[in-house]
Amino acid sequence: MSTSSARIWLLHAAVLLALLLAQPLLPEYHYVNVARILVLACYAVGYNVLLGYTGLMSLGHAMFFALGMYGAGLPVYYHGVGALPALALGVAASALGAALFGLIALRTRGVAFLIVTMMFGQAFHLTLLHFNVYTLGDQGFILSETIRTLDVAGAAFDLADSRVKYNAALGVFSVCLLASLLLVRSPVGRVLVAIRENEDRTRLLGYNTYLARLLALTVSGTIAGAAGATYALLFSYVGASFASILHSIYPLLWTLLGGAGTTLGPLLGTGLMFYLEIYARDLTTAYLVVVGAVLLVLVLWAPRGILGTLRDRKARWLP
Amino acid sequence: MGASRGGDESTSSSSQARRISRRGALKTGLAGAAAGAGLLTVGGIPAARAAGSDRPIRIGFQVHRTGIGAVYGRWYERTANAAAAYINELGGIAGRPVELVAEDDGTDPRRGAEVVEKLATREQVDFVYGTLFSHVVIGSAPRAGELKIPYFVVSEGYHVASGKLNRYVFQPGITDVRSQITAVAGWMMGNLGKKVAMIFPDYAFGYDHRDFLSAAVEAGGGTVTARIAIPPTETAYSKYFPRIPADTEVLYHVMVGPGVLTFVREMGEHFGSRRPAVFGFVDSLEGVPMTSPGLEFLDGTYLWEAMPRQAGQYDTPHERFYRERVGVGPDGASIRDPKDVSTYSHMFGCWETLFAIKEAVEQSGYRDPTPADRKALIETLEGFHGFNEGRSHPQGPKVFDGRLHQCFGQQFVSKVNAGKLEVVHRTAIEDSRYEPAADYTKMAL
Amino acid sequence: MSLGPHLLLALLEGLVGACVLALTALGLALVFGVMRIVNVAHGEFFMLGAVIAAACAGLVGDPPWLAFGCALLVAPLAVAAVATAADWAVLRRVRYDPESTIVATIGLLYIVQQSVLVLHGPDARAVPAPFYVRLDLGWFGYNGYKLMVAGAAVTLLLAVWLGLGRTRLGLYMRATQQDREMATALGVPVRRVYATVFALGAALAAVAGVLVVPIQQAHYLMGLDPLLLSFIVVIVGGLGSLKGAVIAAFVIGVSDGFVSVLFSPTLAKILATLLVAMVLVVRPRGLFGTSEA
Amino acid sequence: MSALLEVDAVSVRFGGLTAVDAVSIAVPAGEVRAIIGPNGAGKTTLVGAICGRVRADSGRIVLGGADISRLPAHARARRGIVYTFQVTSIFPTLSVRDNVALAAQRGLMRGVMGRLAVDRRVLDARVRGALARAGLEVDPEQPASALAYGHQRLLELAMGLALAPRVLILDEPTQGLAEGEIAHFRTLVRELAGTVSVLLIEHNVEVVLAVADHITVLDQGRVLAEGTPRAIAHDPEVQRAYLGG
Repeated sequence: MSTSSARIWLLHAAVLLALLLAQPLLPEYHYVNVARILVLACYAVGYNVLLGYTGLMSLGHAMFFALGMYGAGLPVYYHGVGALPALALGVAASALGAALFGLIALRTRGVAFLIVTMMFGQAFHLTLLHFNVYTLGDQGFILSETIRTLDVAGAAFDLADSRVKYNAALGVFSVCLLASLLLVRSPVGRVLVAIRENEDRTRLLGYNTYLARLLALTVSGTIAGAAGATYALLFSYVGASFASILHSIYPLLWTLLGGAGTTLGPLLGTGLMFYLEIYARDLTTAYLVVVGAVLLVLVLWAPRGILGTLRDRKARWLP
Repeated sequence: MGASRGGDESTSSSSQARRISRRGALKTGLAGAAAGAGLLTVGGIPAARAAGSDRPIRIGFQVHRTGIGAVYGRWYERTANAAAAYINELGGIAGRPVELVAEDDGTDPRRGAEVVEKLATREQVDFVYGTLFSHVVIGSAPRAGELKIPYFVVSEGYHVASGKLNRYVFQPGITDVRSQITAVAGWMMGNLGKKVAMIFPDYAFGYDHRDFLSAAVEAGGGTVTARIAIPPTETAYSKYFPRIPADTEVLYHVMVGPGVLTFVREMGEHFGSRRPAVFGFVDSLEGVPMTSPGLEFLDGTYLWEAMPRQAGQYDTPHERFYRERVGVGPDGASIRDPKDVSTYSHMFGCWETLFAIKEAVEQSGYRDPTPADRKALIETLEGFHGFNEGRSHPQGPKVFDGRLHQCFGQQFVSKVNAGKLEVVHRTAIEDSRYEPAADYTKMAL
Repeated sequence: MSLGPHLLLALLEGLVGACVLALTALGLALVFGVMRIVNVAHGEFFMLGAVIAAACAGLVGDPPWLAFGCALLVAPLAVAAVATAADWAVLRRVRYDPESTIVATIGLLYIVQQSVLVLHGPDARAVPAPFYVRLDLGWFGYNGYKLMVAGAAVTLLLAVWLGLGRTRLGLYMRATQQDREMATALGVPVRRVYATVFALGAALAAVAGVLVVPIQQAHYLMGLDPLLLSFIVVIVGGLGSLKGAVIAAFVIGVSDGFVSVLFSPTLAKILATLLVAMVLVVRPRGLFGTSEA
Repeated sequence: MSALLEVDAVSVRFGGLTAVDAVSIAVPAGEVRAIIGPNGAGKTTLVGAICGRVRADSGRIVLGGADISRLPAHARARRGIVYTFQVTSIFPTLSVRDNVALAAQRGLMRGVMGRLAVDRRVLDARVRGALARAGLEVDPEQPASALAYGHQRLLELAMGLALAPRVLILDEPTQGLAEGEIAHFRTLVRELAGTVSVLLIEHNVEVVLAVADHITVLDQGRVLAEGTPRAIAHDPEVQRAYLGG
């Protein structure tokens, strides 16, 4: 293992360890906030696999988040499935959805891909509303009356407990982050980056770029779905607003802010934006202006985001 | 429901703690901080814990300042502030001043839950209150239950009474959609006709109307001639009107969101004078001036109102007092800006809910956000049977069903006459009752 | 209502809907056609037009036609100014890179939308039409102003079409559209053409907003749906083809009129959205788009 | 003689223009075949059709006896047809090492695990080998965009070599190279000859005459002449059409 490789794994281990050990230091409010951030950061990590490493911008990722959310939530709501099987079902639903969607949508690229994702996302949102009888539509539904514990290896943890939320969120986040790290540092990951840089050239190196992009989209959608399923289980709510276009724009914002194409960027971006919005809300009613302003600042002065800029200037070894 | 007709402050009738608490509250109100000691005996709270606890009662206020609910949210906020100011004039809650801690939820369920989190854990409020839109209520309720913080919603959704939420969620200040429909359906069929066509938004709120009205119509021997669901993104409505069969006697409509005016106007354009009787929910026109261009078509149609927008239509001293305190003029618009029309039919819920909280706190002897105090508060509130009409409950008397955590009240049917809403019928509370489907009191705390 | 009038209404609504659609999408189609960028803030420019019309109605009051006239004058100028500022401050600096532009215009969307929330408030405001006639067609009535909107849409479409064909700016635009580098070489002031086209697209959106607001109402969140619909029109019509966009608007508008009347409208909207996405998948240049050589 | 690569009556049309008109050539294994012709003769289009960048409208392309006409570009690359670009087409933001590794790992990725991890030592050895053969002596960790133009061309060549080609298509490889680099390149091509078939598009006549075993002359999309360097150099028709005679 080369030194830079060791340094990379150490850095990620350190970040995860810090999150694990920080628990006693976090006041209750921030404790649960960080748990929320970790779940939403998973969503951004998934988004980043597609945007940051494969160069495909999507405006329909809320569809995958919602697939995971409903894939986990509906079986709990209707059949009382346990938390872990529900998580697995949610992940499976989003993986299947992303793969099927990719088969169709990846025939396009660039701006056309972006619009196709947006259209499918919108159609999916409307579908959730329309089949209200089953999905409970815009009102959504609550899981805490059906499922109260997380059963792992015979032990039952109370899902209402902040510590369970935090550690479960951290667990899912660790898996997603390390999976994304493993992927982007693998030979396949290198191919994805090559596609981002120059797809035509990559094809002539003997790579089936369609399949590679399909893989990236599937992994990306699956991680987003894992985030959705985890959100449903930990925060007990499933609703169609998570499939709206605004919810597709968020991971784009988080990823760009933290640094697209850096493994830790999504976490940084999600956390910063989460707190930025909270504090902006204390200052102005129109706190979404902050979202707009951050997007403009990023595009104009920091297109590579925080960690991307740091990597360019100081630490080229950052993955 | 108690028989007393309180002038300034009404009280609920059931609790034994009532007299003590009132005396305590008055005393504190008169004597200020020094009288804090007078409360020490209330509800058997140990004296040691109460030391220095003249801190304000902090009530977290989850409000739709942005997003699709913002029109309601603005008036909810004004009403809540007016109610809090009045409560403080009266000496506060159990002698302690009330402080509202408002936070925008963006009319978004995800943010709603985060706001509950912030209010409960960072702001350390005693209760959370105020939400209207049902998806925000449903998104926020689980977290409130987990944090074991009493959560008072002002939503008119049926979700509280349906038993879907948890024991910490109450709706003591506004009636739910199901009871509203149940109450007015009888009048509608008796006076306008029994062949009813319905137009409603194609999402959950509309489905409540579709299901409960259909049931009520069929129970009353009528028929539903058409159920027309309008997509949430629609901006033009004329094309839907041909679906209304010619033999329809009553057209029942309910819409929410910014498209409602267009809807009503196009309905008028389409039918002209050859229209069936029209009965709608005022939700379609909350915050909208009745003098808006195109609304003249509504002349002669009927609307459900929970609280009559037009002054003098439900002429009680309490209503007049309330109207003045929230700053609403005779036509339902803000006194300061006649174009700024209130959400009069819903926002009284914020006022009444705060008073319900006041009464529950005072009668339960609640002091601090501890499990024991919260338990006492919840059990006390569940023991309430209703609220008397008065300044604290200006919309009218309420029956409270502790099993459902839901109140029931009178409803109004108004006729549009030259741009004014004139009340033609007032329902009795009994008209709005339905078979309860839940019992929260059996749930664990 | 019997079938005949039923179909008449569907046709009428469909045609008017199509005109409104074409009007709304016109600016987006122009901007995409010439500049090859997707302006996500297009819907907000439309909303700004409508809100300015509401503000004019509030300030001028009666008679409605005067307020309407003011709005028709003020809204396009004001919105074009906003667009020019955005072009100067942002788009030019990211060199009209397609993806940066999308991110930037999403940012612009929020800034415009939230500013309107602060300045105008959250209410939906009705704006009186400059004139009001209810046409009684026997079986049902119809708003005469809607027909005027349709007429105005056709007029504007013709004006833009003529402008593209007959004026020097139009020539510049067509040259830029076909080959930006060649146009630069031939002395076309490409940068100025871009700024002008972006402002013009915004102004057209604003005019659409003013014209449409009397049959809808001004609200700060009203921009999203027209944006999505405009996307649909521009895509199906063919990216960059004005003629295609007009045809698409009519096909979509008229079919929506019929489909909504005959089937479940929400389901119809879902299927239409998916269909449009499939058009883009199968023919990435849209139905009438010309391929780039 | 059984050729490794057979191009059989391949035509490519762009709209009304026929860029390649029923061209047939056969390249034996290990031969260096130069393709020359004036600008617009269809050289790049022809090799584009061979490697799959351009779709042939008719004709067949056969590699080692197997018809590959219908295969997509990446599948042809996997079978050993490797194209190096006329206009340098490297991955500018990736390091020199990663550029070459992208090519070198291709043959190592077998199965799911092979796609997630390859033997690092084998990969490193291949990368170093390709860089050395191409004669690119620079810090492999620097971004490719930092290389001088000539070095970028050598990187392109190293990527081609790292793919272990059976047919290596070199499109204007010496353009922009310095004298010393051209000399190295000539040596390299002669080293490759015998094991790899090389299709060389080149304007530098000196290089062509020095390294090619066989030359095919294209003009207006057709084969004008074919033969040994000596024969071609003396072909009067070629001189008239191409060498400016």
